[in-house]
Amino acid sequence: MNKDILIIGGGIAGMQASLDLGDMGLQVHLIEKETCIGGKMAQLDKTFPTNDCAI
Amino acid sequence: MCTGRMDPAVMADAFVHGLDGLLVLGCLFGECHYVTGNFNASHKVNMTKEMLAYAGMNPGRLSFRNLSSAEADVFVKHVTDFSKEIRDLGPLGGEADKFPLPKLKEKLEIARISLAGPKLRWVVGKKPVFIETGNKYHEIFTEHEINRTLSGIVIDEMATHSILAALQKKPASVKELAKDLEIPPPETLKYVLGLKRRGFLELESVQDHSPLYKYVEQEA
Amino acid sequence: MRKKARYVNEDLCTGCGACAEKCPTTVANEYELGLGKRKAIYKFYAQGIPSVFCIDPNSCRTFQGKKCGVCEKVCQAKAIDYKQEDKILELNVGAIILSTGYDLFDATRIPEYGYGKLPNVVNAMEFERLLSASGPTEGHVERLSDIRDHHLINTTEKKLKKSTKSLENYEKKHKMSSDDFYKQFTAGNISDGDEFPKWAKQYENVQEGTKKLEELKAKAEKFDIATRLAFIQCVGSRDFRFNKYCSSYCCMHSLKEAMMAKDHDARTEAYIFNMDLRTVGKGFEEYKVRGAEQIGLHYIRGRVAEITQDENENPIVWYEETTSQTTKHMTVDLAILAVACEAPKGIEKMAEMLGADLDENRFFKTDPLNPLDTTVPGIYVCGCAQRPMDIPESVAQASSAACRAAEVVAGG
Amino acid sequence: MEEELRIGVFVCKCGSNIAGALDVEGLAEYASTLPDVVYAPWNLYTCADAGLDEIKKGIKEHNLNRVVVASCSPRTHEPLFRSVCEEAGMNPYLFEMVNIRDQCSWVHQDKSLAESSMAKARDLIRMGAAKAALLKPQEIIVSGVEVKALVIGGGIAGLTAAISLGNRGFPVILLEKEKELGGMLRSLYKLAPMDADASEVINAKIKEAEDHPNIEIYTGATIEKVEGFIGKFDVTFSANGTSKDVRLGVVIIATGAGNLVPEGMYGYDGEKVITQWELEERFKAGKVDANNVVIIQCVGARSPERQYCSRICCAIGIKNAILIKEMNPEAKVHILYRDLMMYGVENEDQLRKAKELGVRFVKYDPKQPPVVEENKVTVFHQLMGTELEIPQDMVVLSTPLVGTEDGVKVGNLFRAGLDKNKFFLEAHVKLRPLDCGTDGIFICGSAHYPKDVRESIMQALGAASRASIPLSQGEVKIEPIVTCLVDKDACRGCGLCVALCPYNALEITTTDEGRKVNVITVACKGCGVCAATCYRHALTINSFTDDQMEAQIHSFMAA
Repeated sequence: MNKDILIIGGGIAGMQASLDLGDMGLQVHLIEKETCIGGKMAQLDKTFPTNDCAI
Repeated sequence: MCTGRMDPAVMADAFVHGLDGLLVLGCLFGECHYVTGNFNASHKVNMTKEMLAYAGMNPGRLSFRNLSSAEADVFVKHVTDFSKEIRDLGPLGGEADKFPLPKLKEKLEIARISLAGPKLRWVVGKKPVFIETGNKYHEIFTEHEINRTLSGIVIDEMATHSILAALQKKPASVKELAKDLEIPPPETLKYVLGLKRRGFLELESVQDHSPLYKYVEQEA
Repeated sequence: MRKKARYVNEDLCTGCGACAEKCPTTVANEYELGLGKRKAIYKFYAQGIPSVFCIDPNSCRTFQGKKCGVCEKVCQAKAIDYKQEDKILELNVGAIILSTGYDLFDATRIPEYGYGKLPNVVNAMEFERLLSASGPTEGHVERLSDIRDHHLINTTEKKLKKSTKSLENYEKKHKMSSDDFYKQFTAGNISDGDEFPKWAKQYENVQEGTKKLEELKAKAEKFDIATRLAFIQCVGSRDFRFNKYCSSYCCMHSLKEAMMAKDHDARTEAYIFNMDLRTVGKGFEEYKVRGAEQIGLHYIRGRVAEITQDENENPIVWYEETTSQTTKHMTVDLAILAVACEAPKGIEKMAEMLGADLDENRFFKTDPLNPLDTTVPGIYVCGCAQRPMDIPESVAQASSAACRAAEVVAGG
Repeated sequence: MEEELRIGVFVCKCGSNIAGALDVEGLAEYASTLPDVVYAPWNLYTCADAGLDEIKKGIKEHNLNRVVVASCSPRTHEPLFRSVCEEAGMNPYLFEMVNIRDQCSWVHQDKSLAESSMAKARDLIRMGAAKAALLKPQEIIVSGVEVKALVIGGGIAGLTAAISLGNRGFPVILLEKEKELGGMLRSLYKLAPMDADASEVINAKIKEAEDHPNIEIYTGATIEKVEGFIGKFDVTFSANGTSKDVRLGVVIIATGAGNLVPEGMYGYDGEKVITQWELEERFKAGKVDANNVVIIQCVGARSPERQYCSRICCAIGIKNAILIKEMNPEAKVHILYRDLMMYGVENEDQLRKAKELGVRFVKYDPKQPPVVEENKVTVFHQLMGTELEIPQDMVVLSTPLVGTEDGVKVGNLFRAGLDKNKFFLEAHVKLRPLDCGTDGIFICGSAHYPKDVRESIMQALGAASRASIPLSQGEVKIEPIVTCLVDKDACRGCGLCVALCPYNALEITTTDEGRKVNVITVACKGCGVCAATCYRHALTINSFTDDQMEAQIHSFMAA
């Protein structure tokens, strides 16, 4: 069986899933329709409830 | 690395080398990236500040402030404010400080040696432990009590190290030391006898019925 | 799988930005949701990864058959490649994780809120960009109508400069001041030569433009930071006409934006119109209480019925205050719509391709006891592709989906 | 013998990012005049292939043994430059980075101040070179990981996490303090929104875990002692009278939460005024026959003494209101609430269903709380502006989930932090919601914050995923920027550093030379508190020594 994993969407969820799987030593393909990964979170200025910077 | 790494002796060293102002910027309390590092840092900066002020430096030259990494505007504000404060104070050894330059640097060097010494480091290091979990006998101290103790040690250490530094240059009597270092003679005598007991000093000779003391080289 | 051409060689581009600095074509920026501008060669956002530029063939002059090639010339890394083509990649995988995210609810679907018609009604994401120090206003919360007018002043000034220049040319050529010429021309004293009507027209343009500019500038002098803010919750959520579900994160999002705005300018008065302020995460309720007690935000229970505007283009929010059961209205500088989180466009196509079922709300269907598993074995879902959720939940769920996928491909 | 210092300084133009505000060629020339600097070129992009090749070439041709790159942020580029130095045969920790972009050219773009920006850039470069001169080679620290996981808590979260790790082939030890597995779900009746029987759900999970070949289960267990760090936790626990020592690589905390008993609130007596949890038990026993039920939300929550919202109580209250209505459509059910926290998709559906079934909702103001009396509840209806008298023959109080003393105990043993509500703290609220501040420890379920079943399952799988990373790698790699004992003779074993270390990374051991500190490098995060505190100057931090910092300060003042 093929052990590669495909992740569709490079927002915060897609990136976290890829990082976890990559760290487990699995081959991950992450695809994103925009030119950069980051998704909606990259558009946020700060985040609740700690008012931390989003990027 | 964390603001908790700020070593009091290193901070003092910067001023000895002529720095006009030092701003330590740490995470917000309770949000330290290294859990409790910024609390340690603030204890150390406060103590260093007290020591350097006692040595004659304007305490406004050393400051500890907090912000989060997301607060660029706060960072700019702190840095702008602090540089203005330092500009207003002028260069080290000016009117804002108690002594002019060569003397102030000498005093600061003694402060640096005191800060590198075991006594102050031990008490300021123990401060969080004493405040939170208490000493061996589970006596918990208030911050006020610790600070009072620290202030006492600052005075003692400064005097002790001033005496040692003076005697390293040339032997002297208690009277001379008291005059040169502006410490009351009875206090000076107390420090000198204490240092003698611990083997840092020994009698050199007696002149006009006054004993002269000299510094004893310490083995590493 | 189609990998779209960037027309920039990823291995060579260093992300320096010299190309974008020189690119002559300016278009609206999607990242700033149209509030800002970008060039035809661009990076989605400054800290974007990969830190590589790409060319938008729909606006690039070279791709539109015009002469340009500026970026190719300035690029010292020789990364520009106009001939790059889309690539079809084929992948064979053991598991798939869907993290396709969400779209914002299109607020023009609620005409009574005036989004898209009234300039000072924005959605929460647009407001986020207004707040952002890296955004189009460098973090100054300005009314959109003011931004528009500033822009108008700039373009009018530019046009005026151009027209004045051509007037000068005419004056030089005919050795006559434009004022005199126009008087003569309208009096019918000068008529021959087809250049004169053009001159006259240009003169009229300048007169008109100058007047307009003065008006605009007088108006702009009164512009200030938008300090009266109305946050309208549940726009497209908890609404039977659109999405009956609750989008989960918008209450906190608005609270945060209100707090940030107040932080930027202490004069800010923020009113949050809500049905329930749902603050269910760790530290959220505390945040809400802090917002009211320390920051001074105003929470008003009531659904907004309509938004109109006054003669200064300030939005007027009409609402029923349910606690006092009266209809009230309030004039603000900006109205911010907390729009619903919706399944993205094209999700049906993807679901069909994968054979996975969607639920009635067009999110991927899951079983509450197996919350990561879609209806197809080996395909997992996380983040807002499953249902609306906030960032920590998305991150946690991403790890969970990773776990399910790993169980399949790397299980014992 | 000390080898001769040969420092190379590479100054980057970063296109126009740096060169736009600073005279990079001038900076490179300046760098070449600094002590021990033998080679100082500039690059258009030091991070591009051409620039990297130049570093490698420079190291070889000029015999460089220290490299300084003056460019952008070490956050993004230090690893790249380090690896290039390593490829060229140099120890990667003899590399130093100076940030003249973010810290200089970007923030000082004002052309009229160009000379002072240049002075600052020169200061930064000079300080970097001064530090580089004192750098010492370091080696990456690798520590083994015991491929075995510990899951603490046998509720739905703990069971799910254990099964998932077991499915991946990792051996798991599952500890439960009660005699039986199942946790809170054992006392629940039905689960919303899927209308599933809670016992069936949990029993299926219990069976799956019990039958799993990779899972060892101990009930009636208490943890007695914990030592060690990620990869090698040595845990002593007792279960049913016998004590056991085990070594584990990772730990998942799923200790759950407790129910608040609302003593003294709204006439709570456990008979006529009961909690939701007691109602669940009555459901299970088939003993609910009230006709006028009043449910009060936020009892003991969102109040000054317990400020947080317990997240799930609104959903529980409404679920139980629906159950009562379905069993007895004639029953009158009132829910007195403050805000209906029915977030998400299914919850909102449930709320609608409750309204359709005729459950009445009354919004009350916490300043005028409802008053429970014999056979009636009086409440001021905030939306209608009138006082209501609602007849009752049963009052159900929705109380929050609360952190437990058991959780605090486990937290203390593992040095995992808890917040003031006794819920476990995550390492980062947004980005690491499942990790504890201490490496190798993960959290899931209501131990972290009140959660419903679906959320607990989801988080448990996530924690299992995070925990499986060190297990599948088999080792943890650590940057050598850690505390090190530089002067063993100076150390008196006083233990002050041990008391202050937030990561349990220091311990006092008895050696032939007496009590001495021992650094557990795997656990050290390199904050440096110990080094700044040690009154004997026996400890320091690799790559941030007092000497190096003082050299930078002296070099700064030398201008």
